[in-house]
Amino acid sequence: MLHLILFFIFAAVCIAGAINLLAQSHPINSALSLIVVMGSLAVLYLLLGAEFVAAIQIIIYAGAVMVLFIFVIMLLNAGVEEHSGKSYVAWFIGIPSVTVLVGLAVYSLVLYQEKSAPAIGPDPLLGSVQEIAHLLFGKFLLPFEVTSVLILIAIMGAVVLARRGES
Amino acid sequence: MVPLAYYLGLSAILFCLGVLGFLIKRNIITIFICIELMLNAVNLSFVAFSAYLKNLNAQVFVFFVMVVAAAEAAVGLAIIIAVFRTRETLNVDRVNLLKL
Amino acid sequence: MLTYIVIAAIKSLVLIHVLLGAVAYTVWLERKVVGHMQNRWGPTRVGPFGLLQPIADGVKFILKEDLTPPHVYKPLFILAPMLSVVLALTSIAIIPLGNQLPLGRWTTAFQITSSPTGTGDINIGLLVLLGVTSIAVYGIALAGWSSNNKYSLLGSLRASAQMISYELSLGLSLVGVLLLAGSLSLRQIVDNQAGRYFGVLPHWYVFPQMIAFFIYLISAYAETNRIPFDLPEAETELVAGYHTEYSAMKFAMFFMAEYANMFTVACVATLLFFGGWHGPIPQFLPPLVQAFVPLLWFALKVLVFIFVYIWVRGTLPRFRYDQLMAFGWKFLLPLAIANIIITSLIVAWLS
Amino acid sequence: MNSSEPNLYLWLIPLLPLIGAAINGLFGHRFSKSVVATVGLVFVAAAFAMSAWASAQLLHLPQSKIPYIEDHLPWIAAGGFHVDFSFYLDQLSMVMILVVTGVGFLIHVYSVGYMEHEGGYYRFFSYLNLFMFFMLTLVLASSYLLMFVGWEGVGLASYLLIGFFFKKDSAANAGKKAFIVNRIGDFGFLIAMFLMFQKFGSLNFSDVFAKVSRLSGESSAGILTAIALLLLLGATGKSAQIPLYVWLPDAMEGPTPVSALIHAATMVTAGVYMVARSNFIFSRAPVALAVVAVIGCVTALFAATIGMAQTDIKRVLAYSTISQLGYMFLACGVAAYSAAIFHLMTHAFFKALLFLCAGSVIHALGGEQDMRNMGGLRKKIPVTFWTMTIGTFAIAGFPPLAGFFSKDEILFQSLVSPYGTKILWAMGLITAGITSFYMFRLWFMTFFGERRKAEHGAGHDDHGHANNGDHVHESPLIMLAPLAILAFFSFTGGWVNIPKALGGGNRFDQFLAPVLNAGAAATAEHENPGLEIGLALTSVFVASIGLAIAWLFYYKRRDLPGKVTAALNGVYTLVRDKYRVDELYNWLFVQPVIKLSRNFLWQQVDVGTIDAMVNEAADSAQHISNEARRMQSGNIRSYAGWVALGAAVVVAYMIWAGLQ
Repeated sequence: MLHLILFFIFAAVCIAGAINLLAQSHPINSALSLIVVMGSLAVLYLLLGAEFVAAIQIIIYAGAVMVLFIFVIMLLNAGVEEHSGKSYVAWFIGIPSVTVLVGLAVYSLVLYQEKSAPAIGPDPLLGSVQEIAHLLFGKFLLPFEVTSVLILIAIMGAVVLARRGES
Repeated sequence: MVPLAYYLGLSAILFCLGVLGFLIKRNIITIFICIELMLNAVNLSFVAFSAYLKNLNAQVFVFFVMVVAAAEAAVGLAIIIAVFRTRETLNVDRVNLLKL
Repeated sequence: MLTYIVIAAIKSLVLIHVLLGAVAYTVWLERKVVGHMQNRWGPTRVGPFGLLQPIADGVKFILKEDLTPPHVYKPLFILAPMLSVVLALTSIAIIPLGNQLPLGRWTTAFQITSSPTGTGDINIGLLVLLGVTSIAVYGIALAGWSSNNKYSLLGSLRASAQMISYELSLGLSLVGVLLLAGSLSLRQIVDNQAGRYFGVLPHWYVFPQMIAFFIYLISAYAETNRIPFDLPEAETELVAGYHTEYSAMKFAMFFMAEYANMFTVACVATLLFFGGWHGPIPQFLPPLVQAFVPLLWFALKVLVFIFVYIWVRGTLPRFRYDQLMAFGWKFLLPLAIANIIITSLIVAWLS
Repeated sequence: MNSSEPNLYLWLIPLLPLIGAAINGLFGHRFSKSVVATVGLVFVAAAFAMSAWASAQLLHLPQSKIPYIEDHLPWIAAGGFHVDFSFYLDQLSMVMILVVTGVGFLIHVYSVGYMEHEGGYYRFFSYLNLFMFFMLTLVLASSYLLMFVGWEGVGLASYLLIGFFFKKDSAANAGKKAFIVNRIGDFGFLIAMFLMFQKFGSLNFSDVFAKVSRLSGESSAGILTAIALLLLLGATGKSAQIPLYVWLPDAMEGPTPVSALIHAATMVTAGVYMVARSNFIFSRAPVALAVVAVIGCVTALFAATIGMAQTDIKRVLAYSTISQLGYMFLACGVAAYSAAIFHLMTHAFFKALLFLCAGSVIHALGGEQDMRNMGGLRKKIPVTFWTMTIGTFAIAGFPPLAGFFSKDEILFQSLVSPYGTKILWAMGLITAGITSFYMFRLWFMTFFGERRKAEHGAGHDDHGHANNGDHVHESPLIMLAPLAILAFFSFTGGWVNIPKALGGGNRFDQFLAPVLNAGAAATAEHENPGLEIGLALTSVFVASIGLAIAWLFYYKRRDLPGKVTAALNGVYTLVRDKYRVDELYNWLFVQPVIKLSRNFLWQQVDVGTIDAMVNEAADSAQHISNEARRMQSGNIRSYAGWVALGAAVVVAYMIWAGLQ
């Protein structure tokens, strides 16, 4: 019961944050809204028993990636978004498509709901840091190492791109 | 205890909000933020399924998604800075040519 | 369940007050100690030894006019100090201060986030701590940016970059301890430090992890923007850095946040390197009193760290900014990584 | 391959020159001339050594192991069609590889000196080595298809080398002409292969010959004749026989060593080799055999008459080559294959010698090729003179030189063979006389009398020295050594097959008999020494008449030729203009093809149909793109809209599919 209440509270915060993200015209507000969404998602992860993912969500996403966003916003001194011409495709194809997507998602979830499924929550047998470590450094060792290469490449790419020309 | 469908519904809503943001926002940074929102929505599905299937693989995938998101953010923001230097605007509607 | 919530609420209330009081008196302590180091008296006028000075300061902060300059981005200008102080205080929630406290039918721990039975701990305590620390950047970054002032912006950018940079070495320096302890739970780590090496030396991780400890100490100073790493508020260059435009209570909040962070950092050092609350405990006391003795040990160790903080402030000059960055990235980070590698090799070899 | 099996490493023989060609072709422009020459020579010498070693091994193999077949990689395997990279060595191909690598090596050596002052040195040696590779592939191939690869490859090398002085229009045109004329012959070869595959299901020599021997005579005569005639068409193309001989005289535009190697000694004999190789088929198709004999005989006589009236030293030799190849075809046509191969071998020696000597003369005169501007060179270039003399006497058929034995055997066979007739013999004999005449005409005009100056500069500028005419000098040693060696072989080469009638043993015939005896001409069984000696004396006599006439016309009475040609003006002009065959072909084939191509294929088919379709396609693509371009607006949000649409469609489909 407590889980359900907490879920609804943080789901509501999540959606409110996401809607605020869209509603705000200043990018920094959007970024902060996203941080709110991320924080609530971290709580939801905790509700699902994924403590490690929750902590990583905060440290990496909220603490590193979003800081980068905020930095860039500050650096470029991005002002309030200007209203330029409309994109007819975005309005008349994109938005109806998104509506359809939402409809389809709801429809399929309703279908799914009929086949009774168990509720889910934290599982004491799952989600300990050790187990994730075993997976990460055992079964997924190669992908893990590859991600480190990926990050190295991303760092170099970022440096090359953001550096001003030599001359 | 919460039914899986709730999580998935929340995930779908967040994802669609991200797509919607992509469609209606004009600031390139905000659009980028919307991409992050979509990634987060997907992560929520992963974690929910992980709990549902009692399988930790999905959480490892979340980890990878985060790594990719971090790399993408670094490179993407560097690109945004480079674009801003040449165009002096962040409005995607004004950045619609491949050459200056 | 309800009882648990009630007890947690009570504990939080008590702890916040204790912490805020401690913060206030750390300010007094700092002024006093630095004064004596510089051959001055420090505050002496308000109360005996100036002991009432913090209260006087508090009253002053509350009563001062809260000035909001024009052209600031108001929502964030207001949000930033609140964010700082809230995050600084949040960290204390997961820090275990001592053993169990027997309260008749219930047993609870000296820790806000202990399990209902009072024995367990959230098993990712340290990660939560790191997470909260990493978010603390926002307070400073937003404050500087929303002030709409060049000095503030530069100060906040410096502070943010500095915190992000040193957060890496800070986190990595802790990994050595984690490898030895084999747990992320702070309580578990502390319990692992009970006992003695060869019957003499306390079984503290500071001994096997000497390098990690120094990395941690240095990073912690940078993380809390203290001297010798207080460039964000370098008066000669940036006026007062990110809080140039702040006054009255908002300014006080940044101040409180800084000192609360000092406490957090000192607590973590105590827990991870100096055996937490472990110390000689006299066995003849009644159990209720005996339960508080570890708390005293803990407080004592933390106090020592605070003193070292102040001592360093009174001793060292300030770094140049590029030196600071080079030191963090080119020296501390590789050193921390090397420490992890060596430690893990030894751990793997021993097991 | 287990240890008891012999391994002759046949694959090395063609591969070595290919490596040389690759090295020189790819890196030669960075090397000095001496390095280029060394590379070119070393690989050919190695191929020669390998050939000699393999031949020696082959001689020790028991008869049951011959032909020795070396299988390497599978090449084509499509359904029932299998062709491998495999090599085939028997007595016939053994003779061929020895001739090819031996003469080839000597000509390489000669080229080192001859091409000294030319541009594109590395290119020349690369091409020469490439030619060696293809030629050796041709003769070592174990199937008609692999042989065809070599066949086409030597055509390519020939094209490249004829057009070696590609800045000269005539050289480039001659290259193209050789290539195109050969295409017609190749067309016949290809059709023959199709028929063979259709009939026998394989193109491997062993399979085809085995199946041919099992066929009953009457039922399959038709198809065998067809195959044989088509193969013959291919052979006439490569070996410059009527009607496809026209390319060879023009091929003299190439450097002289090329003429010697490709257009005299080796490549042009490929057709003879192919006919001899296919003797199983030809021997079962008497009609085709008769056609071969007639073509050979007519070509021999025809080319010899043209040769009489030519003044360009290399063209005389070119027509002589055609004529001698005609002899070989004549021998094949009377099923005396070993005589053909024998003549092939001796001809390789003396014709290479003659060409190289001609090259030496041209070299000495600084590029002069017109015999009317020569004369009196006997003292100035003695080595060339003496070697040339040996070559001339050899080709004219004087005993005991090589040409005597081989030509004599052909004439003998054309009379006594079951397929032979008196007419063939008579024409062969006349040709022998004419051959003797025009060769001695060349000899006298070049080396005797007084030096005649060119009236109009240095005629053909093939050998474009800066050397202007007067300074006649003997060639360097590196050019003379091959001359000497070839002269030696031209002298002695015939002794391997001295007929029984003259106290020999027909050893060469017997050596080749296992491969070529299917002809059933039973070459050795004729026990008619009297007839043979008589015929030999006749031909020597005829050759002597030719010599005498040449002496009279071009040494003793210099005014006679002019009078004779004046008297026979019409005929002489016709002969000098090579019977106007080129013009005939031009009018008969070339112009109609050009007209058809220009007026119909180009204007109608290409421009009117194909180009129009392509243009229409491009235009419509442009129109569609112009419309579709609007989607590519550069506006990210529009793209996102399309992506969203796509996602919606995919999700909808998946849900729909899940419900099914």
